[in-house]
Amino acid sequence: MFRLRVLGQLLRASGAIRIAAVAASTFWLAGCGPVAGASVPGGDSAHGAKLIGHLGCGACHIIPGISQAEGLVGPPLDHFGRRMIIAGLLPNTPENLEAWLENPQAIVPGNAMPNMELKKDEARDIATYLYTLR
Amino acid sequence: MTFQVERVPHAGTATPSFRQRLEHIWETEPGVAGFFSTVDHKKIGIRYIITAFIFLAAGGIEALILRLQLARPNQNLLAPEQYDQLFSTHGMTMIFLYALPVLSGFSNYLWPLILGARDMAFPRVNALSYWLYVASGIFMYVGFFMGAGPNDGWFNYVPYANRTYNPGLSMDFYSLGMVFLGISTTVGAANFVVTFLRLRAPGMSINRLPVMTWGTLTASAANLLVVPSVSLAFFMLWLDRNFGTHFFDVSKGGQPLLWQHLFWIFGHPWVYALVLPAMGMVSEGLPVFCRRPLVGYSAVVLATLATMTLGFGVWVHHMFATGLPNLAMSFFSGISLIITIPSAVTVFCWTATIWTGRPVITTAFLFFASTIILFVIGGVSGFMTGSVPADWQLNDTYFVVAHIHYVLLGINVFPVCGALYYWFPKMTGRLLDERLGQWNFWTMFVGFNLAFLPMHLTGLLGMPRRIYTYPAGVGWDTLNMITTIGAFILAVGVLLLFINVVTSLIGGALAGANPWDAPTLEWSVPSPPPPYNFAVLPKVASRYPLWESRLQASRGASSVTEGALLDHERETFGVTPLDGEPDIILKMPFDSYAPFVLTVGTTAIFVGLLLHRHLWPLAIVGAVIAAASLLAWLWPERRLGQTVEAAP
Amino acid sequence: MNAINRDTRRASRALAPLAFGILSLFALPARAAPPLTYMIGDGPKAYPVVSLTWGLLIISLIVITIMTVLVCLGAVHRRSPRGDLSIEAVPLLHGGAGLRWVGFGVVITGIVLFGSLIWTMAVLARVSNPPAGKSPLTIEITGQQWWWKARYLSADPSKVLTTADEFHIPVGQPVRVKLIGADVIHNFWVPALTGKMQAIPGKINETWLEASKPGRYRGQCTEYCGWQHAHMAFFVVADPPDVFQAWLTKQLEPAAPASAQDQHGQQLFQQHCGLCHTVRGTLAGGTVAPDLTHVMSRETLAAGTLPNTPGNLVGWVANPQSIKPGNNMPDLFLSGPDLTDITTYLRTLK
Amino acid sequence: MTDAASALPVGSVDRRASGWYGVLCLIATESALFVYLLFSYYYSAVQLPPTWTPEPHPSFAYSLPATIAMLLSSAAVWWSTRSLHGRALGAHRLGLAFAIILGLIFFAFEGLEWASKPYMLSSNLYSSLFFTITGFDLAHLAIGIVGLCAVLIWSLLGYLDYRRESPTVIMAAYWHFVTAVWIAIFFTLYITPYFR
Repeated sequence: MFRLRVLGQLLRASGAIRIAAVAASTFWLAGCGPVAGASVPGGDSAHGAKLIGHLGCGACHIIPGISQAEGLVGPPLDHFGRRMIIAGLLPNTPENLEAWLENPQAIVPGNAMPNMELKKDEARDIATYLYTLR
Repeated sequence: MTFQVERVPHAGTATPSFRQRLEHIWETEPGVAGFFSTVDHKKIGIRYIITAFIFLAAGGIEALILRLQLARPNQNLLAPEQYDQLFSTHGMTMIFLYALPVLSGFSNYLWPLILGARDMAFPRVNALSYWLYVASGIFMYVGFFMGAGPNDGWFNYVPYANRTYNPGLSMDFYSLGMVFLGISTTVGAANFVVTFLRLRAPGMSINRLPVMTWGTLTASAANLLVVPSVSLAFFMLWLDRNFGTHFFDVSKGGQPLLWQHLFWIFGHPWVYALVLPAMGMVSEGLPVFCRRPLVGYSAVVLATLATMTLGFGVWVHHMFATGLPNLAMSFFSGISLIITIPSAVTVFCWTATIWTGRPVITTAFLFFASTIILFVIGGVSGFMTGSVPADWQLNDTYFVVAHIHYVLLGINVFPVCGALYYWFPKMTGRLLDERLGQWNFWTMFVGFNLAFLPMHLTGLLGMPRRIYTYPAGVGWDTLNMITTIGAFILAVGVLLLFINVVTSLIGGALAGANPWDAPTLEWSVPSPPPPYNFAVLPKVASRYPLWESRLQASRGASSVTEGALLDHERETFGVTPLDGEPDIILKMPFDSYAPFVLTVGTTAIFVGLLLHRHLWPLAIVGAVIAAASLLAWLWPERRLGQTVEAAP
Repeated sequence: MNAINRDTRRASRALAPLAFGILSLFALPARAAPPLTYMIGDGPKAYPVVSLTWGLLIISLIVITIMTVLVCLGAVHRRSPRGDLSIEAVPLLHGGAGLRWVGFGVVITGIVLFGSLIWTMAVLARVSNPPAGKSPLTIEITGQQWWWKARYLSADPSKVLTTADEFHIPVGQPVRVKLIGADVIHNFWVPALTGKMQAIPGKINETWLEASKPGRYRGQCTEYCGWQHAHMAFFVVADPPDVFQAWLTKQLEPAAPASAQDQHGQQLFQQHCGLCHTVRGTLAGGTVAPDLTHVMSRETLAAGTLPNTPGNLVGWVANPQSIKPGNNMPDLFLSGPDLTDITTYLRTLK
Repeated sequence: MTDAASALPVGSVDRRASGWYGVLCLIATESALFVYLLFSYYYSAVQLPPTWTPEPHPSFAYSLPATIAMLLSSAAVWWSTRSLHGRALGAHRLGLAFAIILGLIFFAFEGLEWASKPYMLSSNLYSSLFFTITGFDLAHLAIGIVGLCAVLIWSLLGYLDYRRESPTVIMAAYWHFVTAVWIAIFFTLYITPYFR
């Protein structure tokens, strides 16, 4: 019934470290956004982050820096800027990424990622944010 | 020694050889044997306090983990089920395993000393109530460590507690554990009531009783009347879960609201039982540091009695949102507001004591005086929730969480800390360090208020109770972070207290019999007191036996050096309840294993009931052990004057 | 009575900006008014309660201030010059006018309490029932683990609407709410409009609410009800009467027939989801989960857990147990194409 | 002690024994328990339609003789206590024996009553309440019978006389309390349904 035993889990070393880590980060009030470094010209990574939150990408993906982005449906997007292939198909270039974001169903029909009906500049902003995840 | 049916008690003063003889009669066997058989109220009292503080630490750690989870919105430190078990266990621990037992510990230790007797009325019952308390506490914590701690809050509403929605052993551990603990509370309460009525120094009439004893008396009397309610409710819940009864099962006519009634009929008086003894300790300690008797002894005593009496009639204010008729709600709302008056009387008496006294600012004074402020804050938030329409909004938000913490920390933990600073020298012979004490107080005071004062606002901004996470951007983020920081500061304060206790035990200044120049009987005996408490039983002629010579108004002539020498085995006086005139020489029991064995039997019963599907014979074995030890316990003993003298 | 009513109303309205100012000062990160505060209210049921709560709060603050000052001042002003532990050196005192001041304090306390009690009773009497003369709309709301179902009752069976988690009401018309607890006890609470009322199994409780201006009011379950008690929010949307009527008419309609490319999605939906969810006009007729006939007209999913966006919709359908652990919707282990078809279909349910 | 040289009794004597005050506390808390049990019954009776009781007119076939046995046993205990005061040890022991036998007769009637019911503990709310309330009463009665037996044995062993009467007095108080509880239960379960 219980997925985790409360204190047993908490007492295990990993749990203790996790609590310590949260305790430490809890008191670190300053925001800790990813390092700025736009690899997509003209993109606004802050706006991209906001869009990611609004669209609910976090329901399927783990995305560092986005609140509640802990989804386990699609691949985690941490270190996205260093990943090699997107959608298991295309090299991870800004052009490919933007195309994918605008219409994933066109690139891999029937895949689980919905068309978000993004505009070009919106896709660019999101891509900009994702590339900050190094 | 031949046994006399009647005797004229000899009066006199204590000589060293007499003291030695008493010591021999009263002392507990050293070592393991003595550990399990002692009935000395002082040893039991200290055990109670230490055990309660261990539970306080456990509950505190649980609270800190909860506060980490809530420090920021949308955190995932705890899964929902973990959070639910932690907050429920935190509540259960603090309310049932810390708050009352710690007060019972102080009362256990202090009552005979402050009343001028050599032990409690039922020393073996005293031992029993302690062992049962420990056993039931361990029982419930075993559940917690098995991942089956309570998970429906301390109030445990049905139907969520029923098997349909709550499979597993969580609720079985909790419901049986509560019945188990209820036995301990009940026998302990009966012991206090009888001790209050009967075991006092000669001359301690009802109007000369130390004010502290009134708090524990009213709490104990209330417990006798309300604990059966919650025990019954939990027993019915256990039957519902395990034997298919339908007390709370809607499909067969059961009534979920019956649970709420039974629970709060108990629950609200219980809250008063958690604070009245602590208020009694403030009434006892604060005047000593103000260098004067308490202003309005009679008023405070009557207020205590009135609070408890009215306290039986306010339980429905926990149920304003259950769709009761307006007339009923108006009535309970009225009583909930009126109950403020006796509390106000007490608060004003304390404040007047400060203003008409000469306060000496010690750590104990700081804790006692801060209690007044914290009580006022906890009291007015209670006043707000007593008003039905306001309660419809305030109830089940963090406003009420803040309220209950102001009540339970403000009028339980803070007075208990004060009491520890005040009576620690009596218990150990050493003073707690004052410098560390001031640090301890200010850390706790600042941490506590930082944690819980903003929490009122969190509540006014609408944060509901018992949610394991909350969304960002609804106005609660900063306040929750402040509360978490405050909680950790408070924890540091409590840690300082523990450090002070340990270091002072080893190297604290020696206290002497009466380091505070206090007026009551416990300060007339050495620190720590000998096993027999009083070599000669003191004679009391006023409320403040040790201050008589210096209070102009007092015409008393108490005597602590000359009095009855009761030394045929263990003896003390029984007195008439009103006048305090001795009417019997009571034979006190010797050390006994019966309470411990009875507890072992009782524990076996409860474990057998818990595992009744697999291990029901264990309950039978436990019942046999319990019955046998009880019969052995009650078997009339010639040494205790319970049988006819065999030969003339 | 009406005059008093109007006065309170005016006072409450005057108080509102002040209250908003104070509250938002403390809730700095929140840009708008904190959505769940009850120190600002709207509607004839909320106004008297808001005033009462503020009144009691102010009395409380005054009492706290006076007593704190008294205690601190007393301790400092009267403190013994010898602050050390040699208490014996400080002479004992006796007597003094303490009791007279106690009596004085008790009398004032009594008067304040009596006043508060009268005020309480007056407010209680005023908010117990919807104002007479207006015909109320009746909604039957069922709390269950962990969402809210609403049935808009009507004498005409074809006008009975079932929906979930977002309830529209007409501005200026009282709404009677009948509360049902389907499994365990829940607590219905819309802080800005009405106080709490428990939804208890085996008992039907009634409360009412009325909004006097359009808005989206957040509500929340406040009785601890299990794992996802934290995620059991709902919204009351107050619309002008004509907008409300339009909404009601639209909601009563069955779902539009699925277009050719959505046929497969609809089929999958009926197959995987239809035993729990209803989409009127299709074979999906389950009643244990929210009615999804017009799901896209709602702004949130899963009882206020997620904003209703395409991403969240897909994420929720694909893996509800990681988003809201323990909730009654199972992970369905759908394939990518099936997931896409189902969610594409759902997005047509406007 | 106020320098009056009056002699005081030593040990457990009559109602000055601590045990007497102890049993009063026990009676207080156990009375409260039965108050809450009966409260649960009346609460359900008020909330539910009159049809909630399976039998609109509960039978007195076993309950009335049981009640009479209970009252007689209380009388026997009273006689036993009184005899001890009057130093009549024989009558004292006889009274205890009568009380024990009458208690067992009550037990037997209650057993028949339980066996005669067409429903079980888990049938419905009423049956749950019925068996729990009477079950609690029987448990108290069983403890009382064991207690009376203990007092009888102590008396036969020569431990008790008119000066050492505390165990008898204390046990008698408990027994009268159990009788009073039964009367309240009898009134609730058997009489009140006729008022509806």
